[in-house]
Amino acid sequence: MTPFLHPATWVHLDWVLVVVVAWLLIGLLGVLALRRFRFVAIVLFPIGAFFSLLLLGVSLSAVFSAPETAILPLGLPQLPFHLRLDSLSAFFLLLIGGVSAGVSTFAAGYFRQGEGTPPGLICLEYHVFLASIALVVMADDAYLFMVVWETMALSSFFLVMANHRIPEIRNAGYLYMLVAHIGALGILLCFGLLQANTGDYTFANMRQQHLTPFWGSVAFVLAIFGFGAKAGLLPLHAWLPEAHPAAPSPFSALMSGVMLKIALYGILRVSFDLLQEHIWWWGVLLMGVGLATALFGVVFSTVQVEMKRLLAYSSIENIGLICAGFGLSLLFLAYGMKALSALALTAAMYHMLAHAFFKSLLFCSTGAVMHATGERSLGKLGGLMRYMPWVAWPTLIGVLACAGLPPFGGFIAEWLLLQSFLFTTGLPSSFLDMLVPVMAALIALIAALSGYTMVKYFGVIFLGQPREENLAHAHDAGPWERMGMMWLVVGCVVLGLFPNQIIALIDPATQLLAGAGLAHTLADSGWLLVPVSVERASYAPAIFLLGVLASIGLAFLLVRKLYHGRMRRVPPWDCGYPWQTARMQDTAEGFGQPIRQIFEPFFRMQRQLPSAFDAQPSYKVTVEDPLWYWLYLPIARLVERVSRIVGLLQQGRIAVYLMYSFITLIVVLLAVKR
Amino acid sequence: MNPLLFVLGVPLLGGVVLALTGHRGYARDVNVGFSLLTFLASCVLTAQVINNGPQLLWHDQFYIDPLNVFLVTLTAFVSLTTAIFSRPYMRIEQDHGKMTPPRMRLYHSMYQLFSFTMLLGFTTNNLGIIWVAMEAATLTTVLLVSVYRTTASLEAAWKYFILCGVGIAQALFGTILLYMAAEKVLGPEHATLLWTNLNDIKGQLDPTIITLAFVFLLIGYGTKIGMVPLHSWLPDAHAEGPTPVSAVLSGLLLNVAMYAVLRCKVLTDGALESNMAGQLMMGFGLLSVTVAAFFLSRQKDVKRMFSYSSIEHMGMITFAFGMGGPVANFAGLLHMTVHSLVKSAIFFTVGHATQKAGTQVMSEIRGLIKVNPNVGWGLMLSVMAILGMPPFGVFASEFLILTTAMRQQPWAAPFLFLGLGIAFASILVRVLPMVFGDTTLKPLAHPPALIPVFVHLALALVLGLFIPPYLNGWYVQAASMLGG
Amino acid sequence: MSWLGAFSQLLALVMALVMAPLLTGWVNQWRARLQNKSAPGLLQPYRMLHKLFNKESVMAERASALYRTAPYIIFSCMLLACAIIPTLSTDLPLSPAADAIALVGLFALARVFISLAAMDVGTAFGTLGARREMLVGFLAEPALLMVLFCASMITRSTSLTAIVETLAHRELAIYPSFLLAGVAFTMVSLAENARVPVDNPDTHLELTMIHESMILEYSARHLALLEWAASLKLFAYSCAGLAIFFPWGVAEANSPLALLLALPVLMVKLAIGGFLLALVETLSAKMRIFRVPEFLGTAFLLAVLGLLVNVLLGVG
Amino acid sequence: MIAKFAPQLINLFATLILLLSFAMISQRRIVTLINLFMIQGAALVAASFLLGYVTHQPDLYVSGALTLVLKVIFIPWMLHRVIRKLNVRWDVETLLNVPTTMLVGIGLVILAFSLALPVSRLSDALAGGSLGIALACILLSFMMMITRSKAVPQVIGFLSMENGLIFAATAVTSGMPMIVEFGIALDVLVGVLILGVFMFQICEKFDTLDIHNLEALKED
Repeated sequence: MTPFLHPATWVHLDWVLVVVVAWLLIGLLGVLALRRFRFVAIVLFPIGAFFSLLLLGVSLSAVFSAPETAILPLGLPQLPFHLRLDSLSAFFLLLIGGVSAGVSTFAAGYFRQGEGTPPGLICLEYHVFLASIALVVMADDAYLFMVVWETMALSSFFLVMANHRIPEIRNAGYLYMLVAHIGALGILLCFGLLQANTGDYTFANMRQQHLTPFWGSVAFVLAIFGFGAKAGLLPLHAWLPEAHPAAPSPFSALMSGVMLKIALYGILRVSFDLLQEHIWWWGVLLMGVGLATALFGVVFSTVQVEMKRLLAYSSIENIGLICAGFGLSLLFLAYGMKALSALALTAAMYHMLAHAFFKSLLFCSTGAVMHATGERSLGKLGGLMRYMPWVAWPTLIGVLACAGLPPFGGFIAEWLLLQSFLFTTGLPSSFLDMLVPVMAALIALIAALSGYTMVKYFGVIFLGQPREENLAHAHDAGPWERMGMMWLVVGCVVLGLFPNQIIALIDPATQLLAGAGLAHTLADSGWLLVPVSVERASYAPAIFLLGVLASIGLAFLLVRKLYHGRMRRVPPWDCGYPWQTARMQDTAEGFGQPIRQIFEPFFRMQRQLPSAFDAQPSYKVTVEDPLWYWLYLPIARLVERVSRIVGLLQQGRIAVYLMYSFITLIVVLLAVKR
Repeated sequence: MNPLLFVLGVPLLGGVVLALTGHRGYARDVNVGFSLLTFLASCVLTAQVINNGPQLLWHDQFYIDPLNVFLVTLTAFVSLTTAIFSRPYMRIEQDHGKMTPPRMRLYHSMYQLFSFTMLLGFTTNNLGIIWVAMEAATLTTVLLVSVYRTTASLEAAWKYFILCGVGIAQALFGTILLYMAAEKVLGPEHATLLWTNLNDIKGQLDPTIITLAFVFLLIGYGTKIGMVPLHSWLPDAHAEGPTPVSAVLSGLLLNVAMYAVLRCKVLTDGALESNMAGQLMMGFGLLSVTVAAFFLSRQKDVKRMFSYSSIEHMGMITFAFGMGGPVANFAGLLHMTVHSLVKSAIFFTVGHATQKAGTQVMSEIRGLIKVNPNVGWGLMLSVMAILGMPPFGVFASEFLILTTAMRQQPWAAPFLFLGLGIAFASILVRVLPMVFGDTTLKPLAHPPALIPVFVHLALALVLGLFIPPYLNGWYVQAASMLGG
Repeated sequence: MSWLGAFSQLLALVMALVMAPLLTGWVNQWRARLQNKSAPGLLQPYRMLHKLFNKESVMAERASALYRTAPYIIFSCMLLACAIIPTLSTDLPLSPAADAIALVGLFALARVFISLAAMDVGTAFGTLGARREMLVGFLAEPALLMVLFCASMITRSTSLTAIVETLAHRELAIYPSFLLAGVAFTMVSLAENARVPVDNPDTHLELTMIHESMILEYSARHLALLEWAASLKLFAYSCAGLAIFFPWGVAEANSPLALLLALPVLMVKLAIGGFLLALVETLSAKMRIFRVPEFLGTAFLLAVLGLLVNVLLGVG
Repeated sequence: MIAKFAPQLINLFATLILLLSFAMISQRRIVTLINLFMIQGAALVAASFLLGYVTHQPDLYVSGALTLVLKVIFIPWMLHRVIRKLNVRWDVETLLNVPTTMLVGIGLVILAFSLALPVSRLSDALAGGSLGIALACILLSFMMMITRSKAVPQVIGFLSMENGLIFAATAVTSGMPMIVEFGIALDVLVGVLILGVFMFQICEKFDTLDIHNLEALKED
């Protein structure tokens, strides 16, 4: 193992530590320049972005290098901070660096004066957040992991609360923090099991322990509970659609793009790496939960009427898909089918990368839109493509990627996932054999629905006529914002066009977790993405894109050459109906209406229909998450009831208090009497 | 000349002096001065113990070992910071007309005497004297709690007196039984209550008597620890007294009682082959954690709420020591330390907040962060610390306790989970609107003394990230001495 | 890749471009006949395309660049789809670039763009059409995918050419799953190609139209491209169906004679298919828009059932 | 010759103390209550003197003297003064009616004896058997504190509990170490003083010593 920060052996890990320290320093600078807004925005955030790039570079080479470890002289006496940079951590560092580079650049242009928390403080919280997630993926002992994990939660909590004047935001922050902490407790107990009473909390030791199936399963379930709470798996997703809209947009981008992935990292680390023996039903459980979450998320995102909520639910959907991939991979692993397991895992991790980029891109664009218009409700937007093209076109890329359309990253991920589902045969249990195709069908349905959502998102915001007058003078994004979004767009495109190169980055991690990888099959297949063999399946996004572009160009040229390009601009025809207003377009509610009808049982709806005699007839429909009423509120009520009963203990009468002591004495005496 | 003389003498002297001059204007500073001297003396004492190891003093009547020396230092330190804090605080109380000069005199002298009794309880080697010190501590604090002379404070003091008096009486009976057991081993003429001697012969003590004795001692001192269901006095006493008093009550007095129980537990474990003591403590600990959590979820008065949180944390500590074993004992000691630091810090900030708002009702305290960001962030951070958020020290101890419990006592884990979860939810939901949002408060005449708050928080932070080797040395020795 | 491969690829493309309008014309003619109307000529679609290309384009003033590029994108998507479906030969150099899943992806891409374009002008009908199109799509896509999966589970491959090869050249075997899959495929292709009972290709009756209401604002060359793309889509679907369910006669690598033979075979198959389509359209009545999800849901379930039957019988 | 009867005498005193506790439980008038308490103290003193004489331990004389001064002379005098000042003569209703109290008390005695039996069997002190009685006294006075609804009887119950403790200390272990004895005595003294002050304050706030007024602080 390498001595910590020893110049002679200066390795990737040291570079990462440099980045972490740099981020912390930037944060401190931010506090020192508490109210110097320009300085913070134009100087500090870009510097942070630069270090993100550095992190990206380091992790690109770290992916392929052997694991490096270090021990920091901090932490509990028997338990100093252990750090370990293996290919899995490197992959996630890559994700963090790549996304945060774009988002920090965007943030440089985003933050405005006078929004609740002073900018310097936001800068601190933001960079502490980045530093803590970078450390989470490198932590190699339970204590450091929990410390940085909770630091992440804490800093993100304060960032969510940035605009704490608004009560809704306070409630959102509260809910977020609560769920996060409950989850953290679960993780804590999970680690308590894994260390198997050795008192040694290093992951290295945990890998040695062989738990009994029962305790192993308990640990697994605890891990799913704990990390699932952070990732927004059903039924612990409730905080997500509240917290994402509450946070400032760049940070919602980080939360959705990066933080959720970190939670998934936890699942990977515990269930694949730390738990050595796997049991088949773990996989099924994870798959089931994942798909349920995904379906739930996508169905709800189609009916949202608020930009960020829509995106938040779509994040829930993507997380669900990724978890389904994990589950499948775990299932294969439990049966020792390494290659298939690696395929599913690759698909899931690819989806992680893709989602990280396109979702943070979309959140950034909502941020730009909100700044330009001051509106967060879809119902009041529309036609912005004309006024803010610098936001619209990147968003279009993000939307296509999010809808899982070729030739972008989202499609490749779903393609791989479907491949891994499709070639599942010869599982020992016929029941599972039957299960897997159904799951595949579900995934296909979910993917198609997300297309629906994205069309709604883009169409209602950027296309059509402006639904409000003031939208006419919406200003376009500033240079920093443009740069940041462009970076993310590049990410989406690269992910879409060069799958083999990306998978080569994922491969070491799958080697580590599943003991197999796709790299060898890809090595000789050039431009083709060939998971198993050319006869089985293949896909070449680059050629695909070339084909499309070529035929577009050809068609255009031919049309122009053989015919002409004359054109005349007139008011739209619309079946000859001249008196159109912007209000005649579909509203967001209208666009979601068919889904509301088809998936009725999912929702908890209140409709307010106008009667025939209304002076001003009004139609109102609110869609709520039924889990509030089935799970959260009942629990709250239960606690309330119990505490009311407990409260009766304390009725202020001293004789009664004496009685308690007396009875306690008698009872204990009788108990110990032999 | 042993520093212990000063550690005990200075506060005693201070009590006498302030009893005469406590009503004067400069008395506040004198108070701080005496506490400072005590603290310095205790530091010297600590240094000696670090260098020369445990020491028996004055006919073996006093015994300083790793277990109590850092508690002594902690006590001296917190009473110093509290004294600093109470300078402006009590001044404002006087301006508000809640305190009159004679009351100030009572307050100051009792403050010193109180710290004297606590230090005595820690340092003495004689279990009888521990009892006497505990009773004396009760008496002094009763006077401190009732210092406002309001009906509420009077009621709180009365309950405090009666319940703790009765409890302490049980403890005395336990002590007598202990003495009886010792007499059986050593014979009437060499019979002793000196802990060191008892510790030497603990193997031969008669199990039946010791069992009985421990029950009475646990119930007795447990009343002062505030173990559910013996806790009834605690919220009233903490809520109605002056805030500095609440700070020391929560931060220090509970530790003294816990310390006494620990000393007795060591003897009991030595005498019995069964783990009766441990099981009893675990049971009471879990009960305290869970019940206190449910109490927390229905509080309206801020000081009352945090006193319930003290009950909860004491429950955690009791549970940890009940589990025993090096890790759990270490965690328990660490938790004692950080809890007194953080909890007193909380009470400092809460004190300022209540003074600003003129009420202790939480729904009327809003937007501290607007009025005074330091108070706001101080409260926010210290609450996060007490809720077990890293990188503060409370998290370190809770981490160790929970992880150990999960393997050694899995049945207990759900209760801890429940308790911690509910406590988190209920405290946070109350504190957030107090700190954030738009404000209803007005700034104060005298600037609040916030140094103590941030000093405490800094220490708690350090303990979470890096425990100095010598402190760690104490913890390890103390933990091993607690055995289990 | 061999020259013959390149040739057959080119041939497939050209033939698609040429024959797609012809197929449309054929279907329309037969439908007219069956409905006792005077039938248009077989070449009517060509005339229409030519006329439209000649016209001056009339563009809504609010229309953005997206609106103008959409027709080209959709057209080329359909073209690419036709390029990777083995119509005449299974020796297609392009086909490794996109397999069955990518094919569905292509259709989805086209659908998303046409819907966006429809929303761009911001008319009531446009958004209405877009919504309905997506409604149809989100059920039709997975159904189609499942149908293709039925085949690929049997042939252990998702690459279309591989599927067709294996199906065409293994000794005749009856796959019960194909019965379910076939029905599902028919229903899906009816919906996807805007046919009765889901949609009516030649109505402008506002309340019922789906596809038409989206291209309402288009004119001239853009409209021409869209119409052409529509017939390409019909062509692609029919060819895919034929290739999977009746794969005989499709030529394979380096066998020029088979290639020559393949063309007439395909003609015949398409002719029959077109007639059947017209027949179905005539016999069935347009359904209410909210029956459509049930219709397509049924298709989806049938396809999944097909998959399960495959698993049950342990084929592949 | 006393030495010969010493054990019986000690047990006699013990029984007397127990009897007095029962009397206190059943007693309603405050003045009588105080007198009973005084007698109990006297019995305690006598017991400790006797033990001191038999076992030749001067410590016991001292502790006996302390008890005499505190429990027999000072405290009763002070209590009398308090009730004269605050003219509270009657303590009519107890929370639990007397017969029930007696029954419960008997149950407590049985419990105490059964607890103390194994201990006192292996006790070699002169009056090891009186441990049970001491414990019984403690529990009884505990119950008395629970059942009485006015301040003064509660305090008396508290003090008689102390009596039980002292008796245990004297009879069972022939006296605690001197320093502890003094400490205890000091605490009791101060405690009683403070209690006295409180009673005055309570009276001036609520103009009665009824503790039912002290039920404001609670979980509402």
